[in-house]
Amino acid sequence: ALAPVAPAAAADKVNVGALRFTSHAASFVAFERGYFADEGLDVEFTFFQAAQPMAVAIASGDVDFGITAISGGLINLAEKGAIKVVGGALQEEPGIDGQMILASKAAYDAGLTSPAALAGKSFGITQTGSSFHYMVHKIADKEGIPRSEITLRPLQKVGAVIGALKTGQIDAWTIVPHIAKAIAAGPEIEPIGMIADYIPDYQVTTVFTSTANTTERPDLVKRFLTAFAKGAADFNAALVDKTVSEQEAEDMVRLIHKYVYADRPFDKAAPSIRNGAMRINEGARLNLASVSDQLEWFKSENLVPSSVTLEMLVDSSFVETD
Amino acid sequence: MTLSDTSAKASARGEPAGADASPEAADTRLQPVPFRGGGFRPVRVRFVGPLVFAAILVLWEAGSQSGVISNLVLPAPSEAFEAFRQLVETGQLWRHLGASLQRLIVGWTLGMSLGVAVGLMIGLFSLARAGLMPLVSALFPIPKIALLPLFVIWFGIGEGSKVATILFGSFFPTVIATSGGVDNVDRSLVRMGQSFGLSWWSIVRKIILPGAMPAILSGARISASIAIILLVAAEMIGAEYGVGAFILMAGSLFATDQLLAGVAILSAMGLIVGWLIGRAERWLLRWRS
Amino acid sequence: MTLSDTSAKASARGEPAGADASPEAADTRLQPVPFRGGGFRPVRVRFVGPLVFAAILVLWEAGSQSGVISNLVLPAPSEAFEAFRQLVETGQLWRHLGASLQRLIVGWTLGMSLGVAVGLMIGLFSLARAGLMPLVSALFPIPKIALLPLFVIWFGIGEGSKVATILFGSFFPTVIATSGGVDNVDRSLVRMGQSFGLSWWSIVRKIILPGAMPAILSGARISASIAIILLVAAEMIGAEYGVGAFILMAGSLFATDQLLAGVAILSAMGLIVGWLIGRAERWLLRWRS
Amino acid sequence: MDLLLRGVSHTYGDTQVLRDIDLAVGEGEIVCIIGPSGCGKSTLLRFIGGLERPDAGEVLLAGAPPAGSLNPLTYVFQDFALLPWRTVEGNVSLVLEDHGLSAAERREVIDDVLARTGLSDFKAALPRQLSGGMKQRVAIARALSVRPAVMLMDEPLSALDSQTRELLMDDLVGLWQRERFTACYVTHNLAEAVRLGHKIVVLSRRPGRIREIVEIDRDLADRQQADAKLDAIQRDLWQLLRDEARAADRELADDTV
Amino acid sequence: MDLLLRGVSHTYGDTQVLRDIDLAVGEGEIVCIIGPSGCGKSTLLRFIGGLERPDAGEVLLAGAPPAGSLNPLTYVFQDFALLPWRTVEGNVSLVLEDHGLSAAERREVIDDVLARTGLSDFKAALPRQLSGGMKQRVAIARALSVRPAVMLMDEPLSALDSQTRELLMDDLVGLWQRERFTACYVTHNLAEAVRLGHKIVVLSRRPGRIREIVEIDRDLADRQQADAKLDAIQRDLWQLLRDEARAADRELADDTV
Ligand SMILES: Nc1ncnc2c1ncn2[C@@H]1O[C@H](COP(=O)(O)OP(=O)(O)OP(=O)(O)O)[C@@H](O)[C@H]1O
Ligand SMILES: Nc1ncnc2c1ncn2[C@@H]1O[C@H](COP(=O)(O)OP(=O)(O)OP(=O)(O)O)[C@@H](O)[C@H]1O
Ligand SMILES: [Mg+2]
Ligand SMILES: [Mg+2]
Repeated sequence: ALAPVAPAAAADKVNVGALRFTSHAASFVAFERGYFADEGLDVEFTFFQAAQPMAVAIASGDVDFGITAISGGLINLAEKGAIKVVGGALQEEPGIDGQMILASKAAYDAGLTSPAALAGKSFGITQTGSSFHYMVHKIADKEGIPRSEITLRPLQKVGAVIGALKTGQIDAWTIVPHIAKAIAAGPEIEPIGMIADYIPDYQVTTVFTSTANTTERPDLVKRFLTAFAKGAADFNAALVDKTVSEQEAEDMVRLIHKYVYADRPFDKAAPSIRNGAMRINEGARLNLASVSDQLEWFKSENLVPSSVTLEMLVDSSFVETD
Repeated sequence: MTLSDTSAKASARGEPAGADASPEAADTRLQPVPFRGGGFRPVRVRFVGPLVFAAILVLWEAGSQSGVISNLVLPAPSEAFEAFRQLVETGQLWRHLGASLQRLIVGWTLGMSLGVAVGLMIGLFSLARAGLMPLVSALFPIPKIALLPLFVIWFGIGEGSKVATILFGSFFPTVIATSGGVDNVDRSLVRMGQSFGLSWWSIVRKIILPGAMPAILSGARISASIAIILLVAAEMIGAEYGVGAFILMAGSLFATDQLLAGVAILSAMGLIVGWLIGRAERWLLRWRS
Repeated sequence: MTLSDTSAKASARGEPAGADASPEAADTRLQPVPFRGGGFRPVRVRFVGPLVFAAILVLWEAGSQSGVISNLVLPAPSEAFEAFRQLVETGQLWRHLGASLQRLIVGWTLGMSLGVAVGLMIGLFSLARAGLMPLVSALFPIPKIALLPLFVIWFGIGEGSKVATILFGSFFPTVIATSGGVDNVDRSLVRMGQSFGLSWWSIVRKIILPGAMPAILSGARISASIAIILLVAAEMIGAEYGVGAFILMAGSLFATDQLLAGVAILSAMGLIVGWLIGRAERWLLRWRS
Repeated sequence: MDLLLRGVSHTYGDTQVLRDIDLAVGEGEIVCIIGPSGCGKSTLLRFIGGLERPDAGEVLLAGAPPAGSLNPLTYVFQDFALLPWRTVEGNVSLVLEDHGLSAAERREVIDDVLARTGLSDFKAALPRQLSGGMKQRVAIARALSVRPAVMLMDEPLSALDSQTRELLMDDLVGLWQRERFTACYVTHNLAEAVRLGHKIVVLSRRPGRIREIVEIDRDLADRQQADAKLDAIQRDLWQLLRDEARAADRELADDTV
Repeated sequence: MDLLLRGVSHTYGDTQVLRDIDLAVGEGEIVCIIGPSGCGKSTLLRFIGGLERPDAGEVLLAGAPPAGSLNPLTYVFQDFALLPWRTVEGNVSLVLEDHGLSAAERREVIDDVLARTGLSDFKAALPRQLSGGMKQRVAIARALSVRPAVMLMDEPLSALDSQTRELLMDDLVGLWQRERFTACYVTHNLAEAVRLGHKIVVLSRRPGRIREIVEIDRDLADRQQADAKLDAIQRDLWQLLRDEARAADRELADDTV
């Protein structure tokens, strides 16, 4: 959209779906720093309020690329042949602040001081088949608690879960670090563990696109991922590995602030942005093992048809996988 | 074009009628009086409703089968029916329905009763109107889903918040419909009641309320539909069972066949409620021509 | 002419009227006729509406300040106002408002127009009633949020799906209110129109429509509020700006101050629309006593 | 235009309202219909006007309406049937609007009929601001404005004081002399009937049958003065009705015992 | 109960309707009010009944209502004011329900008044199924059922045929002889006025003022037969009203030129 004079060949128009979260920062960086333009991509963002409509918009061809957690909806859309995961984005990594497990003060005082005590407790999730649902079951599996002994409370919205947790109507929840740190600072909520301890190398979010794009315009996908990876690298360096100067980090935060928490003053928004920084995979590499584990879990819970295969979900020809 | 300048025509006719005055003789020119009345009074036409539904379903199924309607856009009715059948077979249907119906009935009944009461107050008292009507205008447009986080805190994640959601949803339209109906009651009937020394309460019960009944029943149609709509919003909050929860789950999994089956259940509820209110209208408003 | 002759006559009639029948003498016992009329006709009371709002805000603020209302449960109005001020200062308010108002006006106008048209058809034609009314009963209760995924596919993620959401939301209540209003029009007036050879269309425009106007305006109040509510649902889909999008964002971050500021904007919209419809009612229904 | 009723009968629910009505109304003839309350006079008028259809029998019409007539068969309704949302002027205007008259022509007609019914001052009043008699006059003005060929008048002067009634009757007679309209005129006032009717149809109590048809030869213009013959007719009618009412009364009394 | 009106005046918007009405109605007296259409008779009745308040002047009441009266000041409305959603029986029942009568007592009263107005067969009919005259009789029946001490009747017999009217007038006279109620009786029928009134109040055209009050000494029971004196009074009233109407007509004509 920026190119004042069209380059030799007109740039490919690409519509990228995004949520105004720090986890989408790689795209913003790639856009602001011209990496997309370098790849001959004329990127336009479409912002969504939730991940699910974004997935549908990609299936319907309104949007070309999106980034979201692997959810039941995503897999079902893939099963219908509409979309494909083509790369990785956010990943849990030991040593970097990842998603935290939280307990309400009341439950904490009553003994829920570690995830091992989750049996018989209630756990907040947004929706059935969301990543929260997956995480709590993985915790249960690891702690040897039968999955059915943790009561799941679908509350649709992150905000609603926070409210329920603060007032002690649910006992526990997991959430990304910047939100977790912010609310755990208050008196109503206590942190009791880290997801990284239960799901190592958890591939939290992935880059996905329509199946049509992978088959008809593989080159476009490739170029997008290249630019995206450059943006991710800059982001990781500035806010995750902190290998750059403080000034550069500050610049990065300012860049992201254009998209995230834009309606708050910068000094209020900056800590949230910094807290929210989790590693975005180098080169958009995809942890297939984690994806496969998630897929198996969805099948085991009958949330997706058992006929779905990893090949239906992932097109691994674009990035490195492990 | 005044009425007085017709003398020309009058004199042209001159003699009154002559042989024409004997209608028997002029039988050949006799025509029945053109019928101008009738109409403007819908009669019940049977079978059209079901036929329309059947036609839509058949077209839709045909479209899906032939691929005109992509499966991504809209699953075939047969798929939705299959999903519904599974729901019946696993016995889940009754759990979902039971949970939802209970919330619906409690919430809607409370919302309607409060709504009619407040609507009457607004219609009857100047002070209530001045104080409450702006409040209704201001509170009605607040989206229940936006307030979910606060509802969770205020009413908890049990049945309270669910019933409250439906209650609020059916309360406001009922208030508006009722107060509008009260405003529309013929005041000369009220004066009659007063002239016979009827008590205030008698006037309200026997003159105002029946006079506003058409509007209240219209409002009930609207508020019942809204209550059903709000099942989904209500069951967003920590509901394990319920048609709304089922739809939400299907939506989040993008299981469109289940989604459609759930939506069809809501539609069926709407049809039944609509039919019941139609019966109530025919009974309560049988005094209308 | 005094009543003294009455007493004479009364006694002549053989009734012991005595001094009582002479009111001049019995002036002490004269009382004004008890006034039984009046009432049942709300008058406008100024300042009460604003006062109620002011009182609520003051109480709420006081409750928040004193800690009676925990900040968790409900942020203080001052906090919400602070959030609102920021919205104004950053200039975001106008972008949000502009985007939402446009969707609202287009969607609601279309929904109302179509709704009145279909409502008239249902009220006037038996076939339309038999075919469409069950369809309305069945489609109205379908929650727009449940269909969002399908809306995305049908109408895209641009303005289409947003306007469509609002359109559908305001269409159905309007249909029900209008058809109810048409049913309630005095049929003897219609017969009068027919007896004067008025065309069908004239009867509809000049007798049915004004007669149904009170119900249509009630319906407009309801549908406008629903349209505002649906801003949030509509702006779930790929909306960057808009009051609904702002609220969703605030809700998902549990930023209750912003949430409340956004909700207050919706309330203000509702107040303005309610006020406008009130004016329209006073103008269009000035023929009512 | 001539009217011919042949064997008109009608039943509402269980109550037979009219039985075997045969009646011919010649062009330019005013037929007054009298009969006890609830005997079916208004119902009969609705059949003649084509607003309802009788269960049995037929209502026939002969002759073409005169050129200037906007609405050949025109009603004055017993309950006035004014639109509450239109002013006096608007209520009259309503029936003129479908006929392609210019606004000026309409205004002229309206002014004329309102002046004739003494309502010029109340042009802009709404029905709820009118007295009963004024509403009735609006209904008459509205009917006059469309220059009817056949007037169907259902107790058109019942709510008026005797003087206003007198004036309007004179007006009607004058109009008839100019335009020779046909009319069916339902009334409870025998003086009105003998003043206006060429024929007076006496209906029996419900179910309404024709008891008698009294013809009055005298020209309408000559009926102004006190007239022994008319008085005699009026007395005869009175007697006829009284007998009818007595019978009804007896029957009722029997019923309720 | 006595009624006393002192200097009652009223203005609706720009039109003055009543001016300086002073009137005394003694206990057990029937006052007939006549006057041109729109002169303010119904308005005056509303003031007397306490349904509206005049701009100026006062309406006073003396004496206690008799023990048996359920609603001392009772109306018969010009436009009937029946509840469309109640049957004939229900409409009468409505005004009895607030008085703690047993269902059987109520039924008895209802049966009585419906029989007296010849409506026993139509107990279960809804207002829309009634003829104009029948509606008016329901309104009368309803008023009778509460045993009023003061009856305010606004053209109560206008929609009735002469025979039914005769019967109901006889009934009213009979009732008056038994119960000696006070009444204000608005009518356009001079025969009715001289038949029923102890006093006849003639109002001028709008703004209504009292033109004349004619007293008739003859006992109500003795007015059955043709009576030269009553006829003379009726003719005088007629003349009075005609002059009034002429003046009004002239004024109107001036207005509209
Ligand atoms: N609510 C009102 N608002 C304005 N004007 C009114 C209202 N009610 C009555 N009027 C006017 O007051 C005058 C008297 O009306 P009222 O009904 O008392 O007449 P009336 O003597 O009963 O006439 P009629 O014999 O025709 O019934 C009329 O000119 C009428 O237009
Ligand atoms: N819509 C209806 N449904 C049922 N019965 C009706 C209906 N209309 C009229 N009737 C009955 O038909 C009979 C005749 O009614 P109609 O109005 O023709 O009487 P009418 O001769 O005009 O009496 P009035 O002089 O009192 O106006 C009445 O008994 C009435 O109850
Ligand atoms: Mg009649
Ligand atoms: Mg009057």
